[in-house]
Amino acid sequence: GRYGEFGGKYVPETLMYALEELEAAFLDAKEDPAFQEKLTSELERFSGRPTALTYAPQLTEHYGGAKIYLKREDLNHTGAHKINNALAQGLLAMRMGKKEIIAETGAGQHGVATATMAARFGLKCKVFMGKEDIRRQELNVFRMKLMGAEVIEVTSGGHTLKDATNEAIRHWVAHVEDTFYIIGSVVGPHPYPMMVRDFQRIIGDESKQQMIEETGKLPDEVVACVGGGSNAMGMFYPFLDDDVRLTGAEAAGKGVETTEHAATLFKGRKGVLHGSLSYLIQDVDGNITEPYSISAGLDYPGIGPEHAHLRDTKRVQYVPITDDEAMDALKDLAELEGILPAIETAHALAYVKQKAPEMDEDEVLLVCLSGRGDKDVQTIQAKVEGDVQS
Amino acid sequence: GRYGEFGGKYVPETLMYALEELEAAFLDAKEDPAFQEKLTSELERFSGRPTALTYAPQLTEHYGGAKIYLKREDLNHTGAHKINNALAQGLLAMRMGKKEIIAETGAGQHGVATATMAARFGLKCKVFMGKEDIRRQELNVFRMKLMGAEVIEVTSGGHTLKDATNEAIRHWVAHVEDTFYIIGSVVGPHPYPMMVRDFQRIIGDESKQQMIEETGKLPDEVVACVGGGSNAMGMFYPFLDDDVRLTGAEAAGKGVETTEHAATLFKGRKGVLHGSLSYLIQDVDGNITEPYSISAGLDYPGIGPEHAHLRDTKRVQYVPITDDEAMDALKDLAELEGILPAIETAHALAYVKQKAPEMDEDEVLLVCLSGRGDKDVQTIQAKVEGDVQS
Amino acid sequence: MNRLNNEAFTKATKRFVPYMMSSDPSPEVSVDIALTLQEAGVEALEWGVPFSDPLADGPVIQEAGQRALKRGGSLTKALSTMKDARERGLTLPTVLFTYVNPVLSFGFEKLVQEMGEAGFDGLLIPDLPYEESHSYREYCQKHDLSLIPLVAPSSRSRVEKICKDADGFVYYVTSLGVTGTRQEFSETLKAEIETVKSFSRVPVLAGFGISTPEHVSFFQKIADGAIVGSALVRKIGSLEEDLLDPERKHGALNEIKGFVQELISY
Amino acid sequence: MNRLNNEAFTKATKRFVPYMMSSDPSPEVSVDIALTLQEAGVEALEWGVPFSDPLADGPVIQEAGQRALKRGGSLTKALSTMKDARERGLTLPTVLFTYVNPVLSFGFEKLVQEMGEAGFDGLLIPDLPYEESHSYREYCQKHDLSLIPLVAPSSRSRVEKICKDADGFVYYVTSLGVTGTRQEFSETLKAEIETVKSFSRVPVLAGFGISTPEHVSFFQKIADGAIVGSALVRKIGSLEEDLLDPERKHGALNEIKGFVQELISY
Repeated sequence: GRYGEFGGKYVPETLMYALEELEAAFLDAKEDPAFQEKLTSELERFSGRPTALTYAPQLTEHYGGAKIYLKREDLNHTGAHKINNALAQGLLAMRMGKKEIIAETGAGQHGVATATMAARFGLKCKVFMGKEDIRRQELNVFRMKLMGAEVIEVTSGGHTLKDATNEAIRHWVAHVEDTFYIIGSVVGPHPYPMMVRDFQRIIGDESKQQMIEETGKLPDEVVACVGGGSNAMGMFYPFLDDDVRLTGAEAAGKGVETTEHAATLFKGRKGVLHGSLSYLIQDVDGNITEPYSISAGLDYPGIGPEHAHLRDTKRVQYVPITDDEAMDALKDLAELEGILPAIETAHALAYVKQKAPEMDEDEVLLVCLSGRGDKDVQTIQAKVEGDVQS
Repeated sequence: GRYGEFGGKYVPETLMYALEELEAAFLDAKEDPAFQEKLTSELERFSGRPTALTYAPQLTEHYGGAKIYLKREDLNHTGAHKINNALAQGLLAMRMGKKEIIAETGAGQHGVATATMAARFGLKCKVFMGKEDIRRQELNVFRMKLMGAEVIEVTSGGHTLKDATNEAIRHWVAHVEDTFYIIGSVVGPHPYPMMVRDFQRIIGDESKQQMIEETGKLPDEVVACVGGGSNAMGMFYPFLDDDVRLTGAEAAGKGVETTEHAATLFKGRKGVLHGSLSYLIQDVDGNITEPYSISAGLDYPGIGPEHAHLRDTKRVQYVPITDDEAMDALKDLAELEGILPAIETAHALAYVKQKAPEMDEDEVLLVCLSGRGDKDVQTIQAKVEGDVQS
Repeated sequence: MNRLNNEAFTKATKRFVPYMMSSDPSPEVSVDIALTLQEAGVEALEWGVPFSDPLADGPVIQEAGQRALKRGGSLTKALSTMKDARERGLTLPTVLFTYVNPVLSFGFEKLVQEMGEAGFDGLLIPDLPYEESHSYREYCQKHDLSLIPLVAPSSRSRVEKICKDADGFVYYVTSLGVTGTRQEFSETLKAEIETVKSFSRVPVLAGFGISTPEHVSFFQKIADGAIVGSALVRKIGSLEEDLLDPERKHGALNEIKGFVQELISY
Repeated sequence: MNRLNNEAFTKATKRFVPYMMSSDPSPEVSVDIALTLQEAGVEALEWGVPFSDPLADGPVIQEAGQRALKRGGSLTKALSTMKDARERGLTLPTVLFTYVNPVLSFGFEKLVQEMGEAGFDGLLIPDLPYEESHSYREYCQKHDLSLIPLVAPSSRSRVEKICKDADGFVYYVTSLGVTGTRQEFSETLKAEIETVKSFSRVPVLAGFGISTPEHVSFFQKIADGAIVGSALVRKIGSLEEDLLDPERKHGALNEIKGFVQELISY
């Protein structure tokens, strides 16, 4: 359960047996061809995998350097990589005989993916969501309810994702016998970071195969955005032993020199949040502070422990990307390739915008296009029009 | 250019040469392996085809009859089947050396698909849209603009789709030499209905192959919603010579006994609109009347001429489905399978809800899940909450 | 033999044919206007039918159609008002200008019969191109009605076959685009019109975008006549209130007469 | 030898251990409350550290933490106020109750040293389970500090190993869930606590959800004592204004004293 010094299981004793049980069930399922077959079937027949690999000729020409390829997780059912993990954990929950699913959500994407899975498999589903996020993401709340999920308003703390996660954990503590807690990223106590990574590595596995089919070789560099870090971990993991540069883009918000950012690795200190040891944005007393990013999905004060380890061992480089840099890259992709990426994803694209021109034309940059931007149109519009006004 | 008595080319002489040129270019491209290869590549690598075939076990059990399969056009890039046609016509435009693309749009889906294609291929794009629709679909307008399209406000007539189509045709008349008009459905003058059908038949072709792989046989009945009718035509066409029942669901709005509907085949009379002879909703003097449907994509007073022919020859049955029936079926699919369909698509699902229980458990119903419902969440919410209030 | 095939029209040295919308600003007054145009000295008249979706027309004529629809205008009304005009002394060759859908809705054979009764000479359906027109043309010929074809610069190789079957006159679309007024005409226009004339046994009249006396004169020289639509329809629209006021109607009609005489003054 | 291992605690026949939040409603007054609890006759004290994300606690204690944070509460402050309390005569065994992140932020070795200086006897970190606690426990033992473990009904096969290494006391979580008050307890509780006691060399105290004199009496019988947190913290919260008013503070402290004496009156 450790990645170097990071990870672990920092949870109340009440949950420890459940985590042991979960780990055993996961390892058992992983080796079970019937489970894998069912999962593969749902990923292919329900979510539409394998997702496409798209060459971006106009973006490549515009940036003038490395050839840019996009791994299209945005084409998944519900519009992002989140469903890979939700379907897998849902099947695991059924295998363990759990009847009720709980999840936390910030912007609502993991909540929607979980509610989708629960509807598909006929499971009861409760989604914990901060009061403030419920207000900001009214339509996602309605989508979850349409799919039969119960959305539970969280009014503790700052009424956002961190608090929703605390409440979900509390609910799990109180109902640990029959409840399965679906964590949406490579965070939380062991075995979650490992399990979510394994359920997301299909992104990297497919990408490797597709890159070789398309170009005859592995890419020179692979880029992904990092909040909790599940799309990046899923993309990077199969490349860890290859001679491929790996880069994670984290949210620098209004700039790492300000207090309004979510640049956990750039500005955080080691600490424990939501069950594992990693880097955290915290104050001098060890209280967790509210992060900021224009992207609701990167607006998290922690990061998956394996990323912390990959940073410290220098296997992966992590770069901070501001709101403005992300928005510029988002507009480039929309205008030049007809793909509207999620603002989260745009952080990875902003790094590409910096990096591609420095690379040779025969080099290849692969980006994890983790999600589509439909959910963000209002935010983008407010930002674009706000910029015009100011 | 005729389907029985329907179809034809009822356009000003100014456009006739362009239509002849277009037909020749289309027939030539159709036989050109290089064109087909490029199109296939874009469909697969950009839009994510083939789309999945999903078995709906819970919906099947709930309705208690035929096994229900869903052809997942909602998993396409931009969320509906519209992109199949937009990409194909875009490649044809480039092949013909046209530099500017025009399109009309009502709810904005065809506009978004066309703007997407134009961005991807680096073409200039103008989208004509009624003033009223621009107001109602503000976010889709913004999406088109983000992708670099120019959205032209139409203030003639009722300020909606029909008027936007008139304006697009007028613009085409004035700029016929260098402009390619992309029609979004199997309507308009010949060769459009034929061409759009051929570009959408991939839905039915893939479905046939997938059904045989999954079930070893063809489905007993195939269902699709019909506005202009492109998803239905694309789905039905490859099945026309097979022993398979085909059913199109058209929008009955508030009921065919009211004046607020878009049930063109059920209530319309033969006539010419936008260049072809088909059924039309019109008044006693032959003026076209504004149709009504909760679904913006079915809210069209005409229908593709080939559908008119298939109706009159009884090869396809067409059934009217009300707003309320569609909304009920939409909720069923969301709750039981975790798929939020477009309200257009929900009309097909409402027929399934009626029909499946009358069929045997060893029979199979295949539905064209033409688009996803993300775009409709606000409409659905208003409807659900309106119903609660009333 | 309809009036378009009479020598008064076929042998005319100059031809000026105005387009107006029937029932605009009202059924009665549109008849007054038709008679006024005759007084002004025009050679023939296009009698427009209001339609919800006039996609070959620009905004000026579309708005006139909207006004006419509100006043009860329709294909039926266009027939009955022409009958009134004939009774009140209209002797000009007249062409019914309508889209195909109102025709289908009315019934084509019934329309041809009633057009004969109303005293029409020709029929122009802008969205009924050559390929769709064969049976319509035959039926019109049988009933001594000229089905007027359109030819456009973009017609290219299509000009010959269209002109070969033409009757009454050929409507030559001077520039691409819908009806409306514009400043410039294509430079190759003269040669193009020559070509059309070379294929046609009947007069070739130029229309679309003709709005000034200079335009009219120019086209009367290089073609067999000029058709003016939007410029006149806009004038009528601007006089709507006066035309509907019994006190001021006479003055307004005189203004229209003057406007047309100015157009053909060169 | 710390006070939890003194006979006064190890040989007590009944044990009542209240939890309170340091710095709630203010650093100074929380010391007054600690002294008041001593007067009321409790056997030991849990001294809570306010933290932004107390995920093992219910809303009552989370809100107390928010109040304490606003008053300048922190781990540093929890140490200095305990030093004050000792200087003002607090002799009870005391346990610092804090989450792991403030500990890591402060530095664990530094914390153990300063806890010794402040007069603490034990340390309870609810999100530091057995598997993560080995090196922490060894270091505590070396510095005569008891690292208090939790055991829960869901611990199952884990009970034995946890109890084997326990020091000070075992905190038995009476029901699943976070801290807070509730009406019902699991029926199998007695047997479960017997099992835990059979593995433990140190007292087994029951906590979570104990809020009435009847509860306290029940757990003092079937376990080695009872811990009350939320019920007391809620009482303190309800008296916030009085406690912060020098005129009314004495009365409020007396009310707290009476509340605790009532709890242990059975």
